[in-house]
Amino acid sequence: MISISRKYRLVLQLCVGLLLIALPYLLGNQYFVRIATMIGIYVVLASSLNLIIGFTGMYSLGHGAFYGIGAYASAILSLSLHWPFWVTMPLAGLFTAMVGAFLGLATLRLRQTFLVFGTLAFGEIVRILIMNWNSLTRGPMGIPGIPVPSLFGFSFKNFSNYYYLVLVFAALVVFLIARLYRSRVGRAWVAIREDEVAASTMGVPVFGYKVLAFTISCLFTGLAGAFYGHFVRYISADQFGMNESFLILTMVALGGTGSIIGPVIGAVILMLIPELFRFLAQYRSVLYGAILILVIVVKPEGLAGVKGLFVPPSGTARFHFRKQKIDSAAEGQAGGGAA
Amino acid sequence: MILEIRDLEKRFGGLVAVNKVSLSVAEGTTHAIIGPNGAGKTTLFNNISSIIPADSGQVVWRGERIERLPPQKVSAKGISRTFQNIRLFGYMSVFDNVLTGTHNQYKSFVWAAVSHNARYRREDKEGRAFVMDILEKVGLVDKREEYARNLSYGEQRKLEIARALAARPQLLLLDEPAAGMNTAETEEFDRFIRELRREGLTLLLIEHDMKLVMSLADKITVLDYGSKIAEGTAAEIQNDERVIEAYLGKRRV
Amino acid sequence: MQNRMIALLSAVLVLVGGASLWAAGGTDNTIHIALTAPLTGDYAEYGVNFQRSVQMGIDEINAQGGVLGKKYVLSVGDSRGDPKESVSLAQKWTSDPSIVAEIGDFTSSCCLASQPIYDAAGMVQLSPTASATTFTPGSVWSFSIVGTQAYEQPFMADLAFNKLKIKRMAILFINNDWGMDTQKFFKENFEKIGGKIVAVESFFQGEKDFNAVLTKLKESKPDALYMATMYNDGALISLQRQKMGWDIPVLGPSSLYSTELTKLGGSSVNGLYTNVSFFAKDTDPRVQAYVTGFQKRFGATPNFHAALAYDAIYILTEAIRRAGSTDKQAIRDALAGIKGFQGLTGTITFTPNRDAIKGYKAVQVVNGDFKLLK
Amino acid sequence: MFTQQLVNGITEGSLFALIAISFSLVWGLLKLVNFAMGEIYMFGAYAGWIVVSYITPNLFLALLAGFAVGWGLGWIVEKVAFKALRGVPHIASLVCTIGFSFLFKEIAAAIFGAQTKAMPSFYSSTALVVAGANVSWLQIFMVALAAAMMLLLQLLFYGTKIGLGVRAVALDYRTAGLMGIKVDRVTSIAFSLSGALAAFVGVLAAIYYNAINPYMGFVPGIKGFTAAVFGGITSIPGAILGGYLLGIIENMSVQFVSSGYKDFVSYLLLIVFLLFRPNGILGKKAKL
Repeated sequence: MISISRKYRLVLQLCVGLLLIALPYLLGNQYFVRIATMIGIYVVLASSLNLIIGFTGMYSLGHGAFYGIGAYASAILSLSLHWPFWVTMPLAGLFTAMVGAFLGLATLRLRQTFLVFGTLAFGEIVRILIMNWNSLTRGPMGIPGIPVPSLFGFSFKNFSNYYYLVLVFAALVVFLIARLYRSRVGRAWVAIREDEVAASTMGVPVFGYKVLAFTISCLFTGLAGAFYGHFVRYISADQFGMNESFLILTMVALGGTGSIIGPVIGAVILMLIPELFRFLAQYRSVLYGAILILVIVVKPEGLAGVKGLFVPPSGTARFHFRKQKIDSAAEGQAGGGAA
Repeated sequence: MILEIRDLEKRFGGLVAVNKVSLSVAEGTTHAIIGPNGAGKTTLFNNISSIIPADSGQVVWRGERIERLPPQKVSAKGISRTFQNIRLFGYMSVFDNVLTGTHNQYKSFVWAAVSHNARYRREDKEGRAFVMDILEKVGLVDKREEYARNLSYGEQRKLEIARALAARPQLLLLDEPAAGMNTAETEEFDRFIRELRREGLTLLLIEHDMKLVMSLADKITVLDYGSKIAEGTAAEIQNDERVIEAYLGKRRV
Repeated sequence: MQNRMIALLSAVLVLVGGASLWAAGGTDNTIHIALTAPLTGDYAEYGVNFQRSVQMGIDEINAQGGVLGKKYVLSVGDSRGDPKESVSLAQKWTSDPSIVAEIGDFTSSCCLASQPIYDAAGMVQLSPTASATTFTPGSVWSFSIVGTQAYEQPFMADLAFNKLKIKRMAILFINNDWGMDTQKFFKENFEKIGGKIVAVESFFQGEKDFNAVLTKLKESKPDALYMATMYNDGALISLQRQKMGWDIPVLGPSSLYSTELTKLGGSSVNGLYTNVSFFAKDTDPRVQAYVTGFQKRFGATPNFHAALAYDAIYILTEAIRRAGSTDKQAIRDALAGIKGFQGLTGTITFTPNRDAIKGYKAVQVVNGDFKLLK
Repeated sequence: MFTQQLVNGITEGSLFALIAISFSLVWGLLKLVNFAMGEIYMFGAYAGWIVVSYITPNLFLALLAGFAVGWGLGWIVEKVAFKALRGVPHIASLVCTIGFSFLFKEIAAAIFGAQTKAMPSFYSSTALVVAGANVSWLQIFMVALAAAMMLLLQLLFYGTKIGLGVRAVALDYRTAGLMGIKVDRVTSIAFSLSGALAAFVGVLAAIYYNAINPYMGFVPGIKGFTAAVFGGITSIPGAILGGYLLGIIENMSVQFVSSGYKDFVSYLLLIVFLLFRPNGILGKKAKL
């Protein structure tokens, strides 16, 4: 990595921080503040998916569902038990993490490529459950009137206030993920991504750390869901479908896998494109698809990703399904080689 | 005995890769395993480190059976290894590769990592200093910020050993560490191994370079078609009929 | 690498900030209104009709000199049928000081999602089609002119039980907010007057194969089938029902009323009963003017949803005229006070909850054509 | 009723099975998923629709047109999402196909309009009645066609040079290249073939359901993919079996569980299968 001098980086971070704090005043317009708030939520979603894809080298096509579980859990708790947001939000996160852990325990022993299908099917199952479980989720009717959080009488109803709430949340999550990434835990994850067998002989319990990554990712995703639900105040199953999973995945890929700043950039760009090109009306979606393809073809590693990541030096990454006999046997034993 | 292997057997389908092999490694010695290609040497290593568990037989570490432990537990006992076809963490810096090797020695977990509490700071400082020591020993200090995949072949071999050493092993399994090295590099490697031995490290080594083996090994085990065909000192092995046969083919009588 | 990215990011943000500066404005002789509709995605065909009708109405009004001497300017936003997009648009409209009122969105979930925004900003949210019973009571700024299922379904239940003498009914509904409401109210009312619901099955948006549900419904031996679906799904269901050789009377709500139903369904929809509050064959000259105008301009016959959007722009115009100003509060109050407005979809009077009670006329498909039932 | 549901399931299953083969082909060669498959299916349906409503009401010509369009689209996706991206992370190719899925959908909506369009039916009269279940000529035709397609593919793979190439590449990309097989050409052909197959099914489905619209591809895309995983995505017979099983399970779960939970049942079964038979019912190692 090209390293920037510490001092320079600090100045930069300070500038960006100030800019983000001053943003509602700079933008003035509530519409832009709202977009900025949504970007904050998607920064969390993309960063936590990156924890799975970018750091640990696994796949998840079910993150839209985890997002939905968090949103629904918090909404249902606060509407039926009238608990405040500050209780329901962490509970929603914990619940999502629990579901994630269970799914992880069940599926993470599978070969990685099958994780794609497993998580995809799981996402659909969650959506169908939400649609059919009328007594709990109101099914297709969705849940309206989710209360706006307040703190000691200070209400977050105002968008600028909510923006700051989400800003703190997103900054905290990115900060935590960055700290994890640079710690013993993060190194174990990256080691698993790079070579599971070598990681295990270096003392890393591969399966445990995979489940851990999955659980932490789901925790943040569930929290983001709670923040989202109390922000828009109406949630319905169609907001958390497969397209949502794809959107989050796209943010990670476009921004750059395996870096801290990549998913942040991906979230910002993919949230801004649809807004910037609104004037194109129905042709906007055509453009969206075209831009997506173009960016990926020009910069396959993502805008801020590590070039060539996931590709062994030989450059025949995706075709290395049969190495030496012993090798593949070893991979099979240790729970799968690189996807 | 630091490590004892008793009647270890591993089959892949019809192929018997390891056929009831027994051997014992004395503490502080350098033990070499030689044999023609496909003799089951690497499989034996995989069995010991539990990457591929053996079908039957025992692996005994200081009197304790470890053949059913998962690889990370084996590693935690003090057995570290390298791989024949180098398996580094390519997109990790050299420094982080070695630091990952220290995984078992520290306890910092999620909370410590995010809070940077006293334990984290102590472990982090300690670990980094230790890694610098190792990198100095193998001569990769200047390359510590590079991605492992960008190193030369010889450097990657060194890095792999450095990573294995970071786990503070009592027994180091080296799988063809000198493969692909030129004469000068091999000599340097020879010195390096001797130094490790002086520090009291027990070594189990697979190697094709006979000169190296004969110069380093206290004891040599010869495998052929998965079976142990000979064992002894360098001098004994050099004169063993069956070894010569295995390497050169059956002599006409 | 990282610093370049951060620089890029801040540049983009500054750009967005700058963009907000020119977004303000609006001169004195124009009235800006906004339309939110799904122009792409699953509901695109309804959204496109919204856009056509509203644009048509605006062009007509502007050609006649506009309202209060000012001409309309329409901003159109594509919500893709996605509540998130709809909310984002709501924010866009309410943040624009020149926009005085909004028409849209198509689905109830989109309307419900954006409701808090309009409520907080104080802007009329006039949905032509949102029929969820929870929608309009949610905010004094929310209006709907379609008439909720709470009013329409008793009519259909009465038609089925009393006029057509159907005792045992099977229901097939689309599993979304609208379909759920529709089947619920039909079931309640049909059972209340003595009918029996023998089976209820559903399907998800986007499904094309109804053979399995139809087979199951057939097994319950109903006298008739009630399809709480949109016309395109309704046509598909009818086709597959016909192929199965299941000959049975079919009924459904006004969403089935479209010339597309007969175009897609062919002979399989013959005999189907539904109701209309807008009828393209109506002899009313205003209806005829609209239908021919629409056909000439877009090459298609407007359906119920299109006509509702057309009514929406006219009823909004009426409110602005009565309010005598473009003040948002004044427009809302005037709109809430409208009684007996003569729209293409019938007489519209807002209830205290700001939804509309419509007059319903039963129709039947006879030889590929909708005929009013006597 | 059971037999009727079985007939329904088998008919729907033939559609699933054919799409599943498309996924299987791409997976076998590249270990990748083409998420634009559903949209290629949709374009195939439109191609068939243009033929029967503007050129000549000939079913076979419509199927041929669909096949050709699918071949072309498959070729384009392969060139952009896979060939241009060779040697880069999987996820890039995956996201690229998601981009194509968006693009195709919206282009179709822009060209043809979002309105659902009618497709004339062929051979819809009842052919025979089995134990109270109606079977139409079209249903028989579909199952027969699916069977013929599968047979043809088996012949292609095991009887021709190009088939040998495909199998070799699926087995070991590098070695196949070393053995003189034109890997790029083989991949391109297999990919185009998978697109052609999906579009072909699109025409069949359009005729069976008598309707098309730009968003019709999403559900069959996901179902075909599920079927492929179900039966063993690495094997074509597996994909076929998976398709039919999925069709039958879905129809039976409508009958015996609830229409709201039919997808739930199939996805749950999929997960259970993945846990206990990660390679699907028939899937073993990379075998085509």
